[in-house]
Amino acid sequence: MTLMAIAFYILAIITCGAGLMVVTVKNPVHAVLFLILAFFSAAGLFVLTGSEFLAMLLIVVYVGAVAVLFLFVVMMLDVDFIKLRQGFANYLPIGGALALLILFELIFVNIAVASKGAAAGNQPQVFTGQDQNIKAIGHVLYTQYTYLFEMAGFVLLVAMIGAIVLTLRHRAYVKRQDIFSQVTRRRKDAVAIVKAPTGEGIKE
Amino acid sequence: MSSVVTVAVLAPIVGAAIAGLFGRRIGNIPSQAVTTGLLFLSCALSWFTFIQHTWGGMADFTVQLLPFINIGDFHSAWSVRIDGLSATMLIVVTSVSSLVHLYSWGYMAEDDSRPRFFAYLSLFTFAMLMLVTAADFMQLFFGWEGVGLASYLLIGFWYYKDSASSAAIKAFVVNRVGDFGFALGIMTVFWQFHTINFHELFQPGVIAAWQGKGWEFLGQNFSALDIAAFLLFIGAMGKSAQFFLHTWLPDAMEGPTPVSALIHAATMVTAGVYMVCLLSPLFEYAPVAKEIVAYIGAITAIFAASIGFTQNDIKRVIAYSTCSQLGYMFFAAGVGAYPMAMFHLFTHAFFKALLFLGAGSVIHGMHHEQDMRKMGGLWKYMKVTYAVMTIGTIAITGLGIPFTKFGFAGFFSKDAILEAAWAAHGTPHGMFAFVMGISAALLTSFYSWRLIAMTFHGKKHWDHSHDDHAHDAHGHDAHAHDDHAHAHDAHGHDDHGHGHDHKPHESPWVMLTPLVVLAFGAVFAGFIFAPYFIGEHHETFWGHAIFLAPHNEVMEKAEHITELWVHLAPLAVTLLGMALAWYFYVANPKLPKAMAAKKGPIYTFLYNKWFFDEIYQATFVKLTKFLGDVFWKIGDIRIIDGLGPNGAAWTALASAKRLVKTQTGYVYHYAFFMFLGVAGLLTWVVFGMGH
Amino acid sequence: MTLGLAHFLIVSAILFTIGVFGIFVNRRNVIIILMSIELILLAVNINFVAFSSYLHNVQGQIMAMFVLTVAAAEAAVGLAILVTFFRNRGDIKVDDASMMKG
Amino acid sequence: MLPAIPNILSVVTFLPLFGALVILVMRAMARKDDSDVIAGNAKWVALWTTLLTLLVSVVLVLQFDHAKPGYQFEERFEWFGPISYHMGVDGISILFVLLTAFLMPLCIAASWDSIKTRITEYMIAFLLLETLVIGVFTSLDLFLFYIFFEGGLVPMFLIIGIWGGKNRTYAAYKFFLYTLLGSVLMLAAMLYMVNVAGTADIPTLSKFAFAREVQPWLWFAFFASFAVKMPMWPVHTWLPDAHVEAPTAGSVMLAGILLKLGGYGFIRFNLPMFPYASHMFAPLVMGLSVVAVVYTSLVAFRQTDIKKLIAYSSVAHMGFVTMGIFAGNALGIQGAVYQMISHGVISGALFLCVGVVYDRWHTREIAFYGGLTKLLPHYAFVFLLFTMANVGLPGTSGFIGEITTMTGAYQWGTWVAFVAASGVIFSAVYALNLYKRVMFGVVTNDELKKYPDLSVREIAIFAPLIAGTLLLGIYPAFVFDFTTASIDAVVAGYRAAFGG
Amino acid sequence: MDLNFALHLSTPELILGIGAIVILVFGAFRGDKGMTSVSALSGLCLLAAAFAAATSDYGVAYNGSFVIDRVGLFVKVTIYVAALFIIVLGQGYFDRLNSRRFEFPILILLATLGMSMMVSAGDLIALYIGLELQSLAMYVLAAFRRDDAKSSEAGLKYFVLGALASGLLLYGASLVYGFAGSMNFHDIAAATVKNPNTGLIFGLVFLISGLAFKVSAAPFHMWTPDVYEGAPTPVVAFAAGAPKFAAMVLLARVLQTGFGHQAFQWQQVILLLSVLSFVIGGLGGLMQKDFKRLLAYSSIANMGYALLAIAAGGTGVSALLMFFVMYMVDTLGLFSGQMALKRNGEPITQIDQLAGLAKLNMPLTIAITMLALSVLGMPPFAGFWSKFFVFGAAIHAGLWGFAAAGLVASVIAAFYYLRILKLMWFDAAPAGIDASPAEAKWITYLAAAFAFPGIIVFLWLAYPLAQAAAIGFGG
Repeated sequence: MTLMAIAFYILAIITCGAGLMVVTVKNPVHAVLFLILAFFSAAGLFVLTGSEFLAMLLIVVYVGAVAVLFLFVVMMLDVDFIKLRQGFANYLPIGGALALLILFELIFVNIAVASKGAAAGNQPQVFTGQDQNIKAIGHVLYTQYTYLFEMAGFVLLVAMIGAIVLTLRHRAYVKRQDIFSQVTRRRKDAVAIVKAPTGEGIKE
Repeated sequence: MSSVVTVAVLAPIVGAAIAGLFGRRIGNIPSQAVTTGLLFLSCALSWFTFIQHTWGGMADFTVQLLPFINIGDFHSAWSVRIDGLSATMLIVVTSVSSLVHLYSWGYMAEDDSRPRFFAYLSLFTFAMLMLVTAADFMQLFFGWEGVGLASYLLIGFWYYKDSASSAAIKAFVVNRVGDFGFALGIMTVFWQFHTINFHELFQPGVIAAWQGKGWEFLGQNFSALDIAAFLLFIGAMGKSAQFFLHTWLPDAMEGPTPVSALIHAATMVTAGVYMVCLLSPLFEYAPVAKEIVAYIGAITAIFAASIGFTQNDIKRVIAYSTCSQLGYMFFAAGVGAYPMAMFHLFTHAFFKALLFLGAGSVIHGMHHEQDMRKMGGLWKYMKVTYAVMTIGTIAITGLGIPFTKFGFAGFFSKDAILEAAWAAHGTPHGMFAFVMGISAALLTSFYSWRLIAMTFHGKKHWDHSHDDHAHDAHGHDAHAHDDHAHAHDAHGHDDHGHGHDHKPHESPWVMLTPLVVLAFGAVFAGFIFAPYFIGEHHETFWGHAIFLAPHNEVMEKAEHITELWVHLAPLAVTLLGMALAWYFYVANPKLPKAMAAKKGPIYTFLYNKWFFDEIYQATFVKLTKFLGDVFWKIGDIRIIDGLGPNGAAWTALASAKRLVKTQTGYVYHYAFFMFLGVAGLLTWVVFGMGH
Repeated sequence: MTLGLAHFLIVSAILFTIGVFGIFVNRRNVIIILMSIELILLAVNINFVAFSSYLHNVQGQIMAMFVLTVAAAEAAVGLAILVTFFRNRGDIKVDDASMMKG
Repeated sequence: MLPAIPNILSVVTFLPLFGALVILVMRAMARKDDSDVIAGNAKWVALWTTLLTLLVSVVLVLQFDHAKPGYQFEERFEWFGPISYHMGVDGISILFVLLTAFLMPLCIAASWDSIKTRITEYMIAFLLLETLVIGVFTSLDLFLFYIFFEGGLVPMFLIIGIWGGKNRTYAAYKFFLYTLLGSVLMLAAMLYMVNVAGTADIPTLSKFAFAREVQPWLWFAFFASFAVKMPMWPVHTWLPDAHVEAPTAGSVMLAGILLKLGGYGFIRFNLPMFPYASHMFAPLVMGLSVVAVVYTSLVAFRQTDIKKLIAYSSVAHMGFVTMGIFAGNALGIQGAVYQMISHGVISGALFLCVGVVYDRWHTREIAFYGGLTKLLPHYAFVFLLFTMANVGLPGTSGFIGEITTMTGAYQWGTWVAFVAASGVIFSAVYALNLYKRVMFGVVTNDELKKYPDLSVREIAIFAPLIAGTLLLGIYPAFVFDFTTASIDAVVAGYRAAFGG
Repeated sequence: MDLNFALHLSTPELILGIGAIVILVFGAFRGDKGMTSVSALSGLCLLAAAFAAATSDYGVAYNGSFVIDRVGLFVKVTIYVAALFIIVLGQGYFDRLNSRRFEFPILILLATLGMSMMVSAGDLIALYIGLELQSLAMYVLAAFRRDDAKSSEAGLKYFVLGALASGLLLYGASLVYGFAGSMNFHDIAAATVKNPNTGLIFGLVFLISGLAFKVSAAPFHMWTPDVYEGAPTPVVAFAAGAPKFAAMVLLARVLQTGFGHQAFQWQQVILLLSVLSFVIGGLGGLMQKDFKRLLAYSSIANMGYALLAIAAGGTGVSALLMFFVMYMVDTLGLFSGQMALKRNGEPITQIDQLAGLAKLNMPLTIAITMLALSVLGMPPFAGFWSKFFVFGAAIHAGLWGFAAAGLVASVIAAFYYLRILKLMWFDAAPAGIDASPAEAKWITYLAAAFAFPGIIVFLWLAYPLAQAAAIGFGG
């Protein structure tokens, strides 16, 4: 148990520290990297609660997709980031005060929830070889949660459409291969046989 | 009989409507003929009624024409009430009115809106007849204000004169002040007796039942009947130009002179006296109110007389004289001698109308000169006028032979009043009234004869004064003459004046005939009617119309006055006054001029009419204007609008301006507000909701 | 000293607060704001997973999964919008995102 | 015997609306370049519609049985939930229907030449207004009433705003927002009442005894709305502004009809539905009423604008109405109804009088005028008559309302009658002063000589008003016959409710 | 679980979802030239879904995530019909801009699907996914004119703040879940009875905040004016009505089904939001010059009123339903009215540009006047009845002070509608206007005709439905 506790503290500190760095470092690239670090360590926390599948998912989805997307955008948008950092300290006091207030209240309530909620006094779930985390999820995901699953698919569809709608541009000067027109091209479309009288050339 | 009186009452309004609405179309003469003709018809029918009532043994009756207001107990109907009082008033009103109509043919001959004038006159007569024949308070009030309207219209007849229209408004407004009390009085009567019908109200025991009971008014407890009578008397004060509310009457002389004769001498101003007499059943049980009536009347009598002998405008002198005579009538009523009051009203109508019309004749003859200082020696030029004016003056001063039945009209009525006052001398108000009455009689005699002396005797003052007469005589303000052509046009007398030679001339017969008729009245009215009004027949004559409570013994006492000097005193002071007038204005005319020039305090005080106008101007008028301005500019604009709609709009806009400043357009600000909201809600939920 | 539910919750609370803090402190850079939101979502996920584990109820993990899915979709859309914004403005300073206000 | 018209109340209410639709259709069908023809047709359609409405309302009045206290000609269709389309008139409301129908043709006629722009819209607005106003008096459902009551704001807002004077926007806003603020509170109260009583039916609610604790609140909410509408002091300041800016016919409607909605509301709602609160708040109302009478009379005295003066005088006269109503006796309430009807005629006529000179010289400054009697003798007569009626001279309708309301109030408290009666003095002061400054004196302004006396059209407009004023003044039984039974019932209910 | 029954119950959603995919494929082949036919097909799809919803059965499916009751169906039919009008408007709008994009109707379909899901959500997961499906589609739609700086700015703001709101909502959901041990509303209700605690209400506050953002209730309203101004008008017309309706009903469902036993606590929160909303909405509009921003503030105020209905509980739901239908018609009418107005080819966006409209286009002026009066709450127009219902509900619940405050605030708001009236009727026209596009014009007329006299029939027909719907709600 102590081992877990030590692991928890290390991971928790890394998570929070990385989180803090995300919002404070100057260079957004670094921020994304800290974000990835935060995700990694959070995944570790998931493992500590016995949710291996979610931990994996977090790394795959977040680190593999989201964070990389962020990185990609940060790189793509050629922004002068140093200038963006100006005025950082101006809002620190009031922002910090509000954040502290929220933190205080959250902790107050979280402790209340933990001590009086439905899970009060429970131990974390332990999954064994037969009864794996992934199995439990898979068991219900396609039965009880079909509807939600399908709908989540629509969310992704919207994201897809949205991304395409907003960013895809058909630029006139870009030459594209149009396989359909290539395949459907017939001889008569391309070739005209003209009888050329001698000495007069071809009239347009 | 009922149709006779109905026709008598309604005939004038028909005339007024015809002349008023169609006067321009049918022309001057037809309009005059219609109104005058109908008025004479009315007059004839009134006399017929009166004769039937007095000698024909006709019973009192009431004709109901149309329902007026009927709400619960508040019953009122358009009706014609005929009894001793109304029959008397009918003849007074119609006689004077028809004579004035006739007189106006001549007096107004050159005015270009004669149909309007005659319509107004007839309208007035109608309203006055409605007043005197009213069977309930509502119709009485209708007539009351109706005559006020006619008075307003007639005073302001020459509307282009600023002074005339101001005087008209003054008359109306001051009367309104009286009506304010009158209306409250009616309400008090209604809520005390639950009726406003005279017949029901005067049923035996109805009023007496309230004797000694209290009535709450404005949070104070008053004797019920006294407060009702007092409030009603305020109305009478206004209409009859009694002390405090008298200021309109002298100004009312801005109207054409026939109007002054009809309205401001013979009829309308006596309505107050009539009302008090009519309400004798109420006043009889309202001792305090009666005292007030007596005091006010007595004060008015002496007060008006005191002013009268310093005035120089011939009409104003007569106006103050009227005021003073009305005072006599009131204190007569106040001491309980209602028949005497009514009798004086009756006789006064004749001689005062006579005096006014005579004055009108003088003014007419003098090309609209009203200042007595610019007259003098006229008797040669206007003999008839002189004669009738003298008769009128004798009548008003009440010359007659004591202990006999010989005397002019005023002799019978005024002496009777003084005797009645003496009869009540056991009470303070009776004594006061008597002393004041005697003193006023002296003054009356003095100023009346002064008028005759200044106008008809002495040196001619009018030869050189003609050029600028128009400015002084009418008191036109400069403004009115800016449009000189117009003033000329409307003011026919100027043309007339310039067209003839500058000498005074006698008036035409249409004007003199009424004078002569009235002169007969002034001579014989007292002699003929005294037995019926105040003499042995008075109880049958008045019947139920005048009520004398069992405790009221004034009438009996007045008949049996033993003190000789009481009978002689009026005559003595009258003769004294006459002599003084003769001395000052005929024998030694420079003396009064010197006195006037000295402007001593008493003279100034009297000449300026006790400064009533000035005081009222400085208090009520100023205050009204001041309050109006304060309420408008500070109350409405600054406070109500400023704090209300405009202030609210300003606040809303100002807070909106601040609000949209938070809408900076920056995402992080928006996020900040969101978190602020969340944090606020959380804090409130966690710590605020009682957890 | 055992590891309880509260521990996880407190980590999550801190992470959430950091996310909140990041939004209005990093007031000029939209990307950082988006990352802050990701931090908030991570905090939420830690909550869900921890609850799920302690409640012995897989629902929380399912939810967390959907949150991940949706967050990915959100990131895609968000970054796409950011790209159009950048194309129109040539910059992503939030300060400039104030054509409309009042 | 007159033929019975089925659903006569709906007919009389919606006939003007139908006329408005006819004008709209005509306009839509016509070609664009025919604007003169359209405008001309619009006038005639409007005039005939209003005359027809008057005719129907006269039929209504003739078929009305005054002996009965209850509602007659009832129509009822359930709409949804607690709300129904319920129409009916009693002896009080029928008079207002008649008054509206009577004034409307005069308004149309008065606008015949003086309105030169957007005539079709103008006519439509007036017809719309007529429907809405008549609807207020015929509806017997709380919300139907509210629809009509509030709806009237819109055409009036447009009338002031489109055809008004210089400062019209301010006036229109003030009018609208002021009255709206009052009405929303009433709406809240209505919602509460429907919630408690389960019905929005006015006759039922009149008999419903609301709890004594809530009555003051409900009463006050209704009071807020009606007091603004009346308008009572100190929420009267919208009225002078609205009047000054409104076109003549707009002022006529405003003073003639719209102000009456408040008094009508007091009688219809406050007294019967919240008798306890009415009794409790009567001192307040009395106080405000007498303040209105004196205060606004004095303010009127100082005005330099003819219309403003008359507007303030309207406020003063409305003071008598509230005074009479809350006196709570038959005399007071009958007088109040009478005063409203009479004021409808008189103030309407006075505003038309102002319109006459405004149409000619386009100014309402008193100082501009003077000596008009000489130049416009017919006008002088008409104006004098209505001035006197305004002053409350017996023989005109103005008197009856004042004396009866004052007498009614006297019983409630002598000081009320005392102060109100003193207001009568002031009314003479300002009214006669106005008349003097406009009509009397010497003509000093040559401008004034430019225009002739009343035209035949104008005389035709004034004739019925003169007849009305005098007829009502001499034979007020015409009104009292109708109101007696209904008001006796109101009074009986009111007195019974608090055992007074 | 009977899958057949579940599928039967979710017919409208199936039609929308499958329809969207099929039409997407069709559109992908046709390209942007095919937008018209895509629009037509999407419209058909919505009609079919509306019909299916109107004739649907009631029940619970998919493990409690999907609840079909009368309220849900009522809302769905309304939303589908609204979406149909938006597609018509959008078709014309993008046609005239010469930037036809076949994705527009499809995104509308998907957003509608998301709203559908929100309306029927029976647990927190469905709530979240539905909300996100709708929101993501709306973000994209807001930024749909990607070459327009304002549009993309609107999209960005909407997105950033929306994502933040989702985060809040999720955090709340996690707390609720952790406290109650379940995501299902009924289970949560059971847990609240067993163990009422601050933690729960704390989570609820987060949850409410997230939803309050979606309905643009103060103080989570700040995105509204900016997004309204920047986003393409048809999108705004959509965003102003349907998603808010869905979110509001969802909020009502969460509160009444899941937290019915803690009504006292959340009522306070909702009331606070309500008062803030109508005050801020009322005041904020006073300073606006842009027509769409003005409507944004108007919508904030109106959401305040709607929240009052939610706070009222009980009959509040039927009031909410009636309120929203009428409110949606009004806003749809006003936005299409704005779209119908152009001067020299440029849209009229500033209120001042409406000056003298009465002289230029009378029918449109009358229609806009009617609609403005309607939102103002002037009887007999629809907007009055919408207020009638919400304030009636509030008073029924004893919140008469709040009702009175709301009514007074509506007077403040009246000021800015009057300004529109004033400009159109009182002022002179500076220049002529272009001919109005047919579809925008007719939708405006239609909305005005609904506002009055259509409302007579509507109330008569719909009130019993709404009443019946409210009876089973939240139990």
